[in-house]
Amino acid sequence: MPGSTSASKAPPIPAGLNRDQLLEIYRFLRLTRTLEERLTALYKQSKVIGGLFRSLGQEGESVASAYALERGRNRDFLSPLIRNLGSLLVMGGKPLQILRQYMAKDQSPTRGRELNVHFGDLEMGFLGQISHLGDMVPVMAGITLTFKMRREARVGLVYIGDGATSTGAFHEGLNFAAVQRCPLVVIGEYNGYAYSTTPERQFAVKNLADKAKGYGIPAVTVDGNDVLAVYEATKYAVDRSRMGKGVHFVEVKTFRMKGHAEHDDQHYVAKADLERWAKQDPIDRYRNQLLTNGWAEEQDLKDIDNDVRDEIDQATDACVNEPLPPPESALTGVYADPPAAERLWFRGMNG
Amino acid sequence: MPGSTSASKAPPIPAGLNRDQLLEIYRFLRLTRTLEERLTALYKQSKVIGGLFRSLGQEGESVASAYALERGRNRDFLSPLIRNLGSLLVMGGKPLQILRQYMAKDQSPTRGRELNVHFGDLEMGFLGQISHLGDMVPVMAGITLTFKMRREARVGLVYIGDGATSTGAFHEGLNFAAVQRCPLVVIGEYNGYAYSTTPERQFAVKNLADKAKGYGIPAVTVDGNDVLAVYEATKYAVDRSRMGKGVHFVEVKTFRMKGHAEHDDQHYVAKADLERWAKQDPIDRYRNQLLTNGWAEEQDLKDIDNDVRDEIDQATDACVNEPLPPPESALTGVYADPPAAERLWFRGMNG
Amino acid sequence: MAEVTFLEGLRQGLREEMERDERVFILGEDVGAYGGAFKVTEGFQKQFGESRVIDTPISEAAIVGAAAGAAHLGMRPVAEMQFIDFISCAYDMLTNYVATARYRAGLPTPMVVRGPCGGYVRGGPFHSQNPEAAFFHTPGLKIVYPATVRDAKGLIKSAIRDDDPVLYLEHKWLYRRIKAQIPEGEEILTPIGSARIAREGKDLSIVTYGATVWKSLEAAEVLEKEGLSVEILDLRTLLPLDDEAILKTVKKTNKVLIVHEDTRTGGLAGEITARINEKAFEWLDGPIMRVTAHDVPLPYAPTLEDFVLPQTDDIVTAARWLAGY
Amino acid sequence: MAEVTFLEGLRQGLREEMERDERVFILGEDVGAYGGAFKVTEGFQKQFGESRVIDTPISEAAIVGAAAGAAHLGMRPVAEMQFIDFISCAYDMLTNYVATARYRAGLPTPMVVRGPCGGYVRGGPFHSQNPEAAFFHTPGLKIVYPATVRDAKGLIKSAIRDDDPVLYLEHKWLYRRIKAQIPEGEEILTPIGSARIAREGKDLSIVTYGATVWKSLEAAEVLEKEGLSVEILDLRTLLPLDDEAILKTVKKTNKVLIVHEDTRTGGLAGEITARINEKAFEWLDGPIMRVTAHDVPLPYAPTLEDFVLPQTDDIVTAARWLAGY
Ligand SMILES: Cc1ncc(C[n+]2csc(CCOP(=O)(O)OP(=O)(O)O)c2C)c(N)n1
Ligand SMILES: Cc1ncc(C[n+]2csc(CCOP(=O)(O)OP(=O)(O)O)c2C)c(N)n1
Ligand SMILES: [Mg+2]
Ligand SMILES: [Mg+2]
Repeated sequence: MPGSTSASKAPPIPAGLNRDQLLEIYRFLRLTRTLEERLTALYKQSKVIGGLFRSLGQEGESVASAYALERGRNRDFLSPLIRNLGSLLVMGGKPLQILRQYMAKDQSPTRGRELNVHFGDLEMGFLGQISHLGDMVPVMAGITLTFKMRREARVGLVYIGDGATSTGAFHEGLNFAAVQRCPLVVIGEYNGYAYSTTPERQFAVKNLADKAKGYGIPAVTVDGNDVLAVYEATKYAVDRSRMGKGVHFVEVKTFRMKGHAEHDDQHYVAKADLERWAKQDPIDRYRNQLLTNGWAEEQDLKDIDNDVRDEIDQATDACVNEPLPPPESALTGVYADPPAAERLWFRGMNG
Repeated sequence: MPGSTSASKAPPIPAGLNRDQLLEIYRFLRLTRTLEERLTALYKQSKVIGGLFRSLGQEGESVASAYALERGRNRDFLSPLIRNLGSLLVMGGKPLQILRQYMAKDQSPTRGRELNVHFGDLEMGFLGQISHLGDMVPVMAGITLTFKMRREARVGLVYIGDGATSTGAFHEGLNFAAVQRCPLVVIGEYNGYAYSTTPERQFAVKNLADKAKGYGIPAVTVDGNDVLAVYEATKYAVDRSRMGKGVHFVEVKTFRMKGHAEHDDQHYVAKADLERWAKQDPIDRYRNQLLTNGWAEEQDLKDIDNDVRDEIDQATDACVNEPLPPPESALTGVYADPPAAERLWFRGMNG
Repeated sequence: MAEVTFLEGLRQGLREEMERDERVFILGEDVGAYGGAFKVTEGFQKQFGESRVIDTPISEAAIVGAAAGAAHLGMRPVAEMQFIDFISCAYDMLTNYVATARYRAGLPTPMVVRGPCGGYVRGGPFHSQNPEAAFFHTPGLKIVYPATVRDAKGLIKSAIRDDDPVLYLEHKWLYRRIKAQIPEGEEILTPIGSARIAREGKDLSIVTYGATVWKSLEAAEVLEKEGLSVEILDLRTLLPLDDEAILKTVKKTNKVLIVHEDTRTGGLAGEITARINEKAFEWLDGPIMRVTAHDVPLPYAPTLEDFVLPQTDDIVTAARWLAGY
Repeated sequence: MAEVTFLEGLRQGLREEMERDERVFILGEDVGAYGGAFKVTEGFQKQFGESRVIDTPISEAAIVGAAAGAAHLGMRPVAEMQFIDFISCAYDMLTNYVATARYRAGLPTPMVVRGPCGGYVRGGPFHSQNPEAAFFHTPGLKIVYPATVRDAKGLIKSAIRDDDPVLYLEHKWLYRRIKAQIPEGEEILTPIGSARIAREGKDLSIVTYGATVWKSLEAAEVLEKEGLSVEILDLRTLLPLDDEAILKTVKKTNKVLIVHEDTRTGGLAGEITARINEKAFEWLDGPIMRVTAHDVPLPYAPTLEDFVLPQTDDIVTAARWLAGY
């Protein structure tokens, strides 16, 4: 069949990947973008509760970096940020879960308690962030310290935005992990903005990779919109950490193509920058790469696009009309014991 | 007279210093050490309240770095740490103040409210630290930001221990100052220990200067027990900052010759290290330098030693029997308004 | 005389103080080019320049610490927390360094830390917090929490002029919901440390602050129709508390309901109860009761948030019960 | 059966749990080679190895955050703050990340944060703090505060076995001052959430915890001679409070004095007063009164510290007054 024949004529696939993996990566990229487009539609219909954060233009680095991990029950582990929806999907997060989170459904992983991608699955190996930037770095230091203490050949990966590298938590956590030689890979996302703040107002170095020098860990900077480059760099770092060589820093240069959140019209971003980076869209670039190298046929990708759309249609239909959590459920699970918080005296008195 | 003749035969004095300044530096060195020896004696007589922290072996870097600043009312500004007694004396702090602080006298600068060197004088240009390590870096960033906002040609200097560079406050403050290009000089004190913790357990870089790379600021490492080298390096940094070139980091390699505090027998420190560093005593080295280069006569230094002893004898006699603060004074000055905190109901009721 | 929002009142106060006193400057995340996440300082950087409206790195401890350093030298910094929830990252700097500076070393530290707080907006656990209880326990700090447009303006101006550090809490649910006319030319300076009678009444007193002042007013309307006359005290300043005003209303109505949006355990209602109990025990015709949030982190789903937070109906129910005691 | 100090009781509890359960490990500044600033973990690194007794950088936020990560994976970390005063640097990590983890994301976070707290030792403002009030306001966290040798041991063991994060506060004034015999072989597990009657009495109740339990006992001796019978409740656990035990003693004596070393405003006495007031208003024969520290940062000079902190005489005075009410 055409796929294989063309593949035979094709140049070898880099980074030890095979054709199925290339297509799987494409699927995650498409899934991420299509899901976010669906969320945007739901947001406009005010079905999304609270804000909506897009990763447009950053799907490549998210998916590719996560794809470098060993996935499955009790394997590698990562902590995604608000713009790492793709990473979360790669680790086994489901569109249905994301849709439910954004709509605060009772069936959502956090039962309507937390927002968007702020949820995790210890077995599948991802941990939801809290809003306080930088805090996940110390926590992931502890996760990976545990891998080391237990002599498990597992690796942790944590993301940090260009802006969040200014937090004390980032510094303390990264230094702690570096001293303990934890099997931790840090993905520094240089996307040009922290809300409205540019890197020049955030730090006095040119690259996030420069910051790694202060922690005695190796660092590399890659084109964050080049899917295979990000995969390759992260894979190298992951393998190295798994071998017991400690923390590794990977900087991805990319660009935030939307505002900080949907409410933000990013008037402070230069049109020219947006246009220049639009030409660097990671999914378009990857798609062309697959086709021009003959690693995939137009039809293969079309099929995936359609699959993905169907999956997200089904997921949306499945949950859009689901109920919100019952009010009283708010009282459970603050502690293992007692199982529920006190219902206050003025409630359910017949006023 | 002999002084001048010998000086005429002598090699030129480095770093643009003159003979009087060399002797003044010597005086501060001797003053620091003699004062600490006096404090140790008072500590043994349990006249000192609370702990006693020595800077033995670090008097050189403290005095020399502070000496690189412009001193006097509303000139340069520094924030000393517990082991920067020498810096504090250089900026105009008085032995009498220190003795009173350590003995919690009513006449002490903090009226018995705070310990040891935890006091300041905004006009003379020094600011007392609080115990929480790293916190003075953001505060000094604000002090120097103010110099810049007001277009005053003033420089700030802040000390940070090797251990304290691990704090989030250090990171946030230094990064903030670097981005704002504040006229701030940071003296990183690599003295081999943070309490009992060695640099290897504190960070994964070899030199504190390596950390500066992550902030986009220049850094230099000098022999912290070479008084003139520390002076020269700091002077260069101070001049540069004064010219509007932003933050500069100076690492001084030295060694903590006593325990963390007097209670600590430093059993965890290798004898060999102590012996090796004893030979590098900054005051002995400086003394020899002055004499062998003919920049000073034995007698000049003896006279200073005696002056200093007298000064400290007098200061001790002046305050050792002073009263502690009156109890009720504890209630004043929490706010500008109200002037005093409430005296609680159970006090002064005739029980 | 135009109607302005709570947010505009705050903005006017900030602008007037910056125009009046060049020592006043603003620092925080995205306060300059963007004008702040809620646009409180919109246009300020244009008007006052980059050196007086400073976009900082994401470093709450450094923002507060740098403000303190500037304040020592006579500046009047106003530090913005993008959401007040992030003030927790500056907890050490504020409680240990800033609040104690005058007491331990005679250091004047006139500065303001302000930011959007509070729930009822589907913000979830980290964009809805009420941090007053965590800082209420800090001698050396002052805390103000306006509920009206006039006080939003009057308290920010007084906070900036105060010689000590002030934590200014602004409830984001009030930002655009509350509107009022405030006279153009008038210099509004709400005194720090003085509460305000938000509604006169004689049967029962509600002591509250912030968003729940409005919910209490709604409840009072309902109760009025039932013939119950409720007095509402809007504290405005939380630290120091206006004991005099609290005791006055207690001695007037002899029944007290304390209402706050914050969780119950460790919330301010405890301290207020203790003070009333100590100083007006004999005046009480019933127990001092509390209407507060339930003791859980604030969840995100509307059904959950509405259940956890105190609502107007809860105040009505509680007031009826206490009136009937 | 040998007499051991409070500190040794704590040490025994830690050691027993580490011997019993290999998931338990210790991390903190100077806890290993040095054995901790107060030598609580002396010899532990030798016995358990470097990977279970970890000397960390000076990074309280990272210490607490790393402990949380390990706890999620089933470890049982015990994090030491060299002095509890420095926990303020981990305030965000503890209150926002650790305490909410189970509620927001179902993450088990069984960990202990412990450290020396309290005054009466000339430590000055930053080596004498009582941080309970700042964390008392945090659903998801538990706080224990032993006063006896037995509870020092029993509560650290229970804290380590608890499935939720526990803040364990150890008063340094008790470390070597308090001694008692504790049976060698016995497995001591003081239940979290239950208070202890430290002394039986009938005329008046003192509700307290920590160092002031001992000062209250001294006061009770004095008052006994005057014919006043004082009951003393040692709370032991501050979060959650043992309401039942508190109400029981209130209903027994009908007069309550709450004593704590912490400052008055925002201290725990407020919450305790509110709960008694709500649930036992009719049982009170007098106002609930507080004996606490004055509302100032804790100064260093002995004359000042002694004035600011509550002393035995103050408790005697206050109790006499209340008894005569
Ligand atoms: C400690 C803290 N301070 C402030 C904020 C508010 N905030 C949320 S996102 C954001 C910008 C983050 O920028 P960056 O780290 O570059 O991530 P990006 O949005 O670019 O992916 C800010 C300031 C926060 N979440 N946490
Ligand atoms: C935030 C914080 N954590 C812990 C401590 C306790 N402590 C006091 S001094 C010290 C060691 C400091 O080492 P270093 O910074 O190298 O300074 P040095 O004592 O060597 O001069 C520690 C851990 C503190 N003061 N502040
Ligand atoms: Mg960014
Ligand atoms: Mg050191």
